[in-house]
Amino acid sequence: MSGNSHENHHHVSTAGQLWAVGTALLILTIITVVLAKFVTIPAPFDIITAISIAVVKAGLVAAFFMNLYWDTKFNAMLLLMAVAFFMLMVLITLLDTLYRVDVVPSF
Amino acid sequence: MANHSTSHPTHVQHHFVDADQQFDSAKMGMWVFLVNEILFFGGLFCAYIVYRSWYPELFTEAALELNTFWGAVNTVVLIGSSLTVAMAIRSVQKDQIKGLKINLLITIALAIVFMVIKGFEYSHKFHLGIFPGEFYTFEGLEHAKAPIFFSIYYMLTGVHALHVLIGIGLIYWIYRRAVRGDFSSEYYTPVEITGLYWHLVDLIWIFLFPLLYLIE
Amino acid sequence: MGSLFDFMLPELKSPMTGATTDALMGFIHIVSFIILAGVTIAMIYFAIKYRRRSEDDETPLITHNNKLEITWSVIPLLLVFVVFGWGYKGWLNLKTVPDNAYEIHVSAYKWGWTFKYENGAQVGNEVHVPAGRPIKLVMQSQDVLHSFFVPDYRIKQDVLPNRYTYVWFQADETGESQVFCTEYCGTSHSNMLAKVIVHTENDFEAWLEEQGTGGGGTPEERGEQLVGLQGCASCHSMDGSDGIGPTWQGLWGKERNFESAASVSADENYIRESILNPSAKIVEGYQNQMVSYEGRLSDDDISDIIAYIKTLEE
Amino acid sequence: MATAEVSNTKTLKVKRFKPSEDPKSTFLTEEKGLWAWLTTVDHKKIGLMYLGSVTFFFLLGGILALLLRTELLTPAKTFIEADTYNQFFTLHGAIMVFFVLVPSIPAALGNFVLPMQLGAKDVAFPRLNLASFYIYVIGAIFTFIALANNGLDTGWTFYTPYSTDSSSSVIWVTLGVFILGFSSILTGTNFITTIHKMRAPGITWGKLPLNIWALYATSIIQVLATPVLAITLLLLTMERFLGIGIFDPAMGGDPVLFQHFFWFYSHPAVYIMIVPGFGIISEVITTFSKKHIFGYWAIALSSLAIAFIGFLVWGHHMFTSGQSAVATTVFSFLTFLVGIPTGIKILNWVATLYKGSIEMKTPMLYVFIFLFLFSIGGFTGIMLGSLAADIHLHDTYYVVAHFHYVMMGGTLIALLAGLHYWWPKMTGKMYNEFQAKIGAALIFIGFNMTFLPQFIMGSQGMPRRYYNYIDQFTIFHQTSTIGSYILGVGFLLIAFYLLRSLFSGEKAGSNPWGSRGLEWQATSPPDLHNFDHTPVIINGPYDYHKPMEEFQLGLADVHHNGHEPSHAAKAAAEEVTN
Repeated sequence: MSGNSHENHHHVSTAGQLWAVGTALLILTIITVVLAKFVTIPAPFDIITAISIAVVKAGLVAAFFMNLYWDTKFNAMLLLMAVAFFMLMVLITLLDTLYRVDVVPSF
Repeated sequence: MANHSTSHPTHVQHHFVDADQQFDSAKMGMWVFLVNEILFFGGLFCAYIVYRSWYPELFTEAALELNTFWGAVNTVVLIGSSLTVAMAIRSVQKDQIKGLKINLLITIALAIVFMVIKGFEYSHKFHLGIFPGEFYTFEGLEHAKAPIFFSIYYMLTGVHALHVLIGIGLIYWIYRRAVRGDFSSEYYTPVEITGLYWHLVDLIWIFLFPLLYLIE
Repeated sequence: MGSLFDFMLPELKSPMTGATTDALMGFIHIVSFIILAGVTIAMIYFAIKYRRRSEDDETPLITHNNKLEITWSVIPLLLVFVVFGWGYKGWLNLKTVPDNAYEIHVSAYKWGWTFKYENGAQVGNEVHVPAGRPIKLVMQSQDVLHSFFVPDYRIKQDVLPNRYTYVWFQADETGESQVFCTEYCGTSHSNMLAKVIVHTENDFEAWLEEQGTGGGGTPEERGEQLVGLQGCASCHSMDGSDGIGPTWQGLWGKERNFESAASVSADENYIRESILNPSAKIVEGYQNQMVSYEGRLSDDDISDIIAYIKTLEE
Repeated sequence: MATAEVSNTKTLKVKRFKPSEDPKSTFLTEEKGLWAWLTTVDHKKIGLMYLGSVTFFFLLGGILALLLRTELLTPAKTFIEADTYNQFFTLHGAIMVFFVLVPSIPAALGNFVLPMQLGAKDVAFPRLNLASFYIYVIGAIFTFIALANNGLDTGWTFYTPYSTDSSSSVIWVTLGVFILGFSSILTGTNFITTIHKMRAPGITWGKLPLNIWALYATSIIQVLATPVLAITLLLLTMERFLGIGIFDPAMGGDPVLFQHFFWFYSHPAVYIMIVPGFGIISEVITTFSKKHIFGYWAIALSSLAIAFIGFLVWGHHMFTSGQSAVATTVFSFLTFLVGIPTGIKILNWVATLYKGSIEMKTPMLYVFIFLFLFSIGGFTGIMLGSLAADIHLHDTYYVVAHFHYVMMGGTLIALLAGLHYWWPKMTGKMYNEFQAKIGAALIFIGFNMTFLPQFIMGSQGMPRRYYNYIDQFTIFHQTSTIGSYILGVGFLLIAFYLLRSLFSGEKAGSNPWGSRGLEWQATSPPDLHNFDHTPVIINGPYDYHKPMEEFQLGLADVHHNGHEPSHAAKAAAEEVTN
């Protein structure tokens, strides 16, 4: 088994691929800084843009630097599971913290 | 079980069938560990999100005290180090041990640059009296909850910096083993999983940067 | 069956808040009991009927039965939906304070309760309420978390230091009910008790009137009253016995030794400091436990308490 | 006997390996000596070291429990001070949760059994396994430092702001538990990888023993939840060091947020404790009924369902805490959903008994006790999940009784079932069956006498964590205390006959219960590398209708190694009967 499956397990990225990803990350960083500092985006969308760019960057790192794109899908699933459970934690906690109505004393 | 090691390369532990099984197991184990790391930071991010949703104006004001330029430089530095780690793995996969060593050294150097910049940022804040929690003495911010913002800032960046330090140690260890000639295209599991760890450190920073430095 | 489960609950004295709870608890107890009995009997019956007769016993191959499994998944699911809806309804009722509720402010501290009325009257560790009228308690803690629990009314609510929480009830009959603190709060957690005392509407008005006028009396009498109200007595004894804090008997004028400060004799300034900034000087052999009474006692109040302490001779 | 063939497979040459009844060398006879034990990477030895440590902590926590119960004999002070009492119940809780229940089944029994049930030589990362044990020891040392130095009086829940103000050694214990968390994480990581990568040829996901499914679900929870505990405790430590103010209202923080963080771990942790117990029950009940499990997939997948839903319900510990009404409603609703897979399991187990060949040996007796006690725990859980009832019952003895029925009546009884079940495998010795049954009876009687009265006084309003109580509860407290003494005697008896069996116990055969489980095809005690061959699996672990020979197959040609787990799903076996 080791002969054939060797190729599947050990993907070797070309230097060009890696440099391309690195450059893309650099450009995205510049874009996000420029958007934040020099362009005024109305309230909720500034965070949304910044986070979306961060997600794209994270996706690039995970897929190509961390090799998930060529790796077994189970490892990618593990990453997604971690993110999903983090979201669950945040969303459910927000169900409390966003909807508290304090009783204001009348005297 | 006397003959259990026949036909086993020396780097394969006795309870594995072959090198592939060992490599896959190690990598999967590392991914499971990264799941841990994500949720570990997840707790801090959760605190961040809750407090930001409570006091959005605090975050806008307080983020002005953080230096976007140096934050951006650090982002670039970490991305660069991620790239060199990826290059290091590529080198060892192609049996280019010299390339492996050089890439590891550049990674360590970039990580140190990151820490130095971080150190300047911290010392500048300490100078202003921006200490975490109850030691906070800075008077430039009106908001009553300002110390909490900086507590979250210090916890997030502090725990991240701790991970960078551990990463420097790990990569140095990999470098020493590379010098000793432990690695080849047949066996480079430690390089691969240390690389995964380092990329995660980078991943976390990719989110920390816009969340802390880029609030307008 | 019903009476067995009634035995488990204290007599219900606030049907408007507790009736649903009691009915729901009865329902869950009965259904649970029936299912538990079924499962237990089935287990024991199988164990006897199908006991091993020889080592070569053959057993049939039964791997699963979809119909059966779906049945016993769906029926409990429906049952728990009923329980959820029922519990939700009762809880909504507990959260929805009637508009005409009479408001009383509650302040919890280690380890006691202070109840403040709208006319300024304050009582410690007893809350007097009129019968037949919804009462809303608006609660805040001075220090750590506490929880206000009246088993007779089936109500409970945590009391937090950084915001107000509330709870309501309506006692229909005159009488007394026990209040417990149910959020662990330290050494005397289990002594952090209070009583709800239910009066008729007229008696309550009269009582409130009397409290509102401040009671009058001499400074010593007012001091003694304050000591009861503010919960001082839950830690400091007046008769020389040991408590969480040092006794007040013979305190006046005595030399005090501290964990980390020079000794002083107990005069007005020392006592005042001990009330407003308790951690400044800790008497030898005691823990730093007390919370500051800053803002809870006026200067006059403190003078009255000092006057009272002067009367406590050995 | 026919050749087993599945399409699309490669055929493995196998032959029968009958386990020796009189093994020459076992893991106990090889690598002897204290140093060899302390540095071993053998999962069986590590499992036994865990078992020893867990037993030690159980003894410690148990003594604390008896002292607490003794103090509660009278309404006022009986023999200890209030502060001592507070420290005792805190330590009882912290020790029992973090040092006993969490590691008990996975790290002790699981470590021993899991690789054997997979036909592997060891877990995937043996050195990490040993590291996890020493991390556990370091965590314990921190806790002992706290004990020697002011103790801890916050309750095991460390609620802020009490824990940020308390003068006791909160930092030592939180750091201790923080460290302990890594032990749990490493065990979970190890198990997940082992289950995925180290299965012997033929063990498909559908042929995994249910114990493995349970440990798998447990490991997932450990990996996902424990890091949040770690960060929570780190924040609490920082709260005390630096006053960071995130949880401390005095600094503008929010104490209810702490409770969210804490229960995000600590509720799933309840399932870390109980789910591996479910695994043991499935193993024992089939062995002693000599019958295929009823609803294999229902039981296997309900473990995963419990693990998942268990993450969504933490707020049911906070119905009275002042969390928002929306959150309370959602949490209550989700809480009921977690009851369903649990109920399915119980009914499936009972159905397994139907038309079985039931032998009431001690492990089976514990299974029956488990089913009864755990059902009570489950039903009272439904009671506590319903909003109106929980408002009345929260933080009373009703809750105390409920979680003891689940944690002790569930986890600990399952642990006892597993311990008695695998004892012959672990030690090669049989315990005295009669004494064991007396022990089980004492446990059952003592347990119910201790905790049934607590349901009654709880619903009458007796709050938990009370040093003094009002007179009307005296009779319940006294009954409960006497019950706890009986329980104590029961545990002493168990310790006595188990230890005695080590020296004078009858020699156990390789498969004294006639189980079809793979771990029983090793010798008792097993070889240092578990099996002398590579096992090949063609039947499910509960196929009692198939002859024993079919469960004793191994690779014929590759004598030493040669598991091929990535091809395991495709393995079929050609049988060479002897």
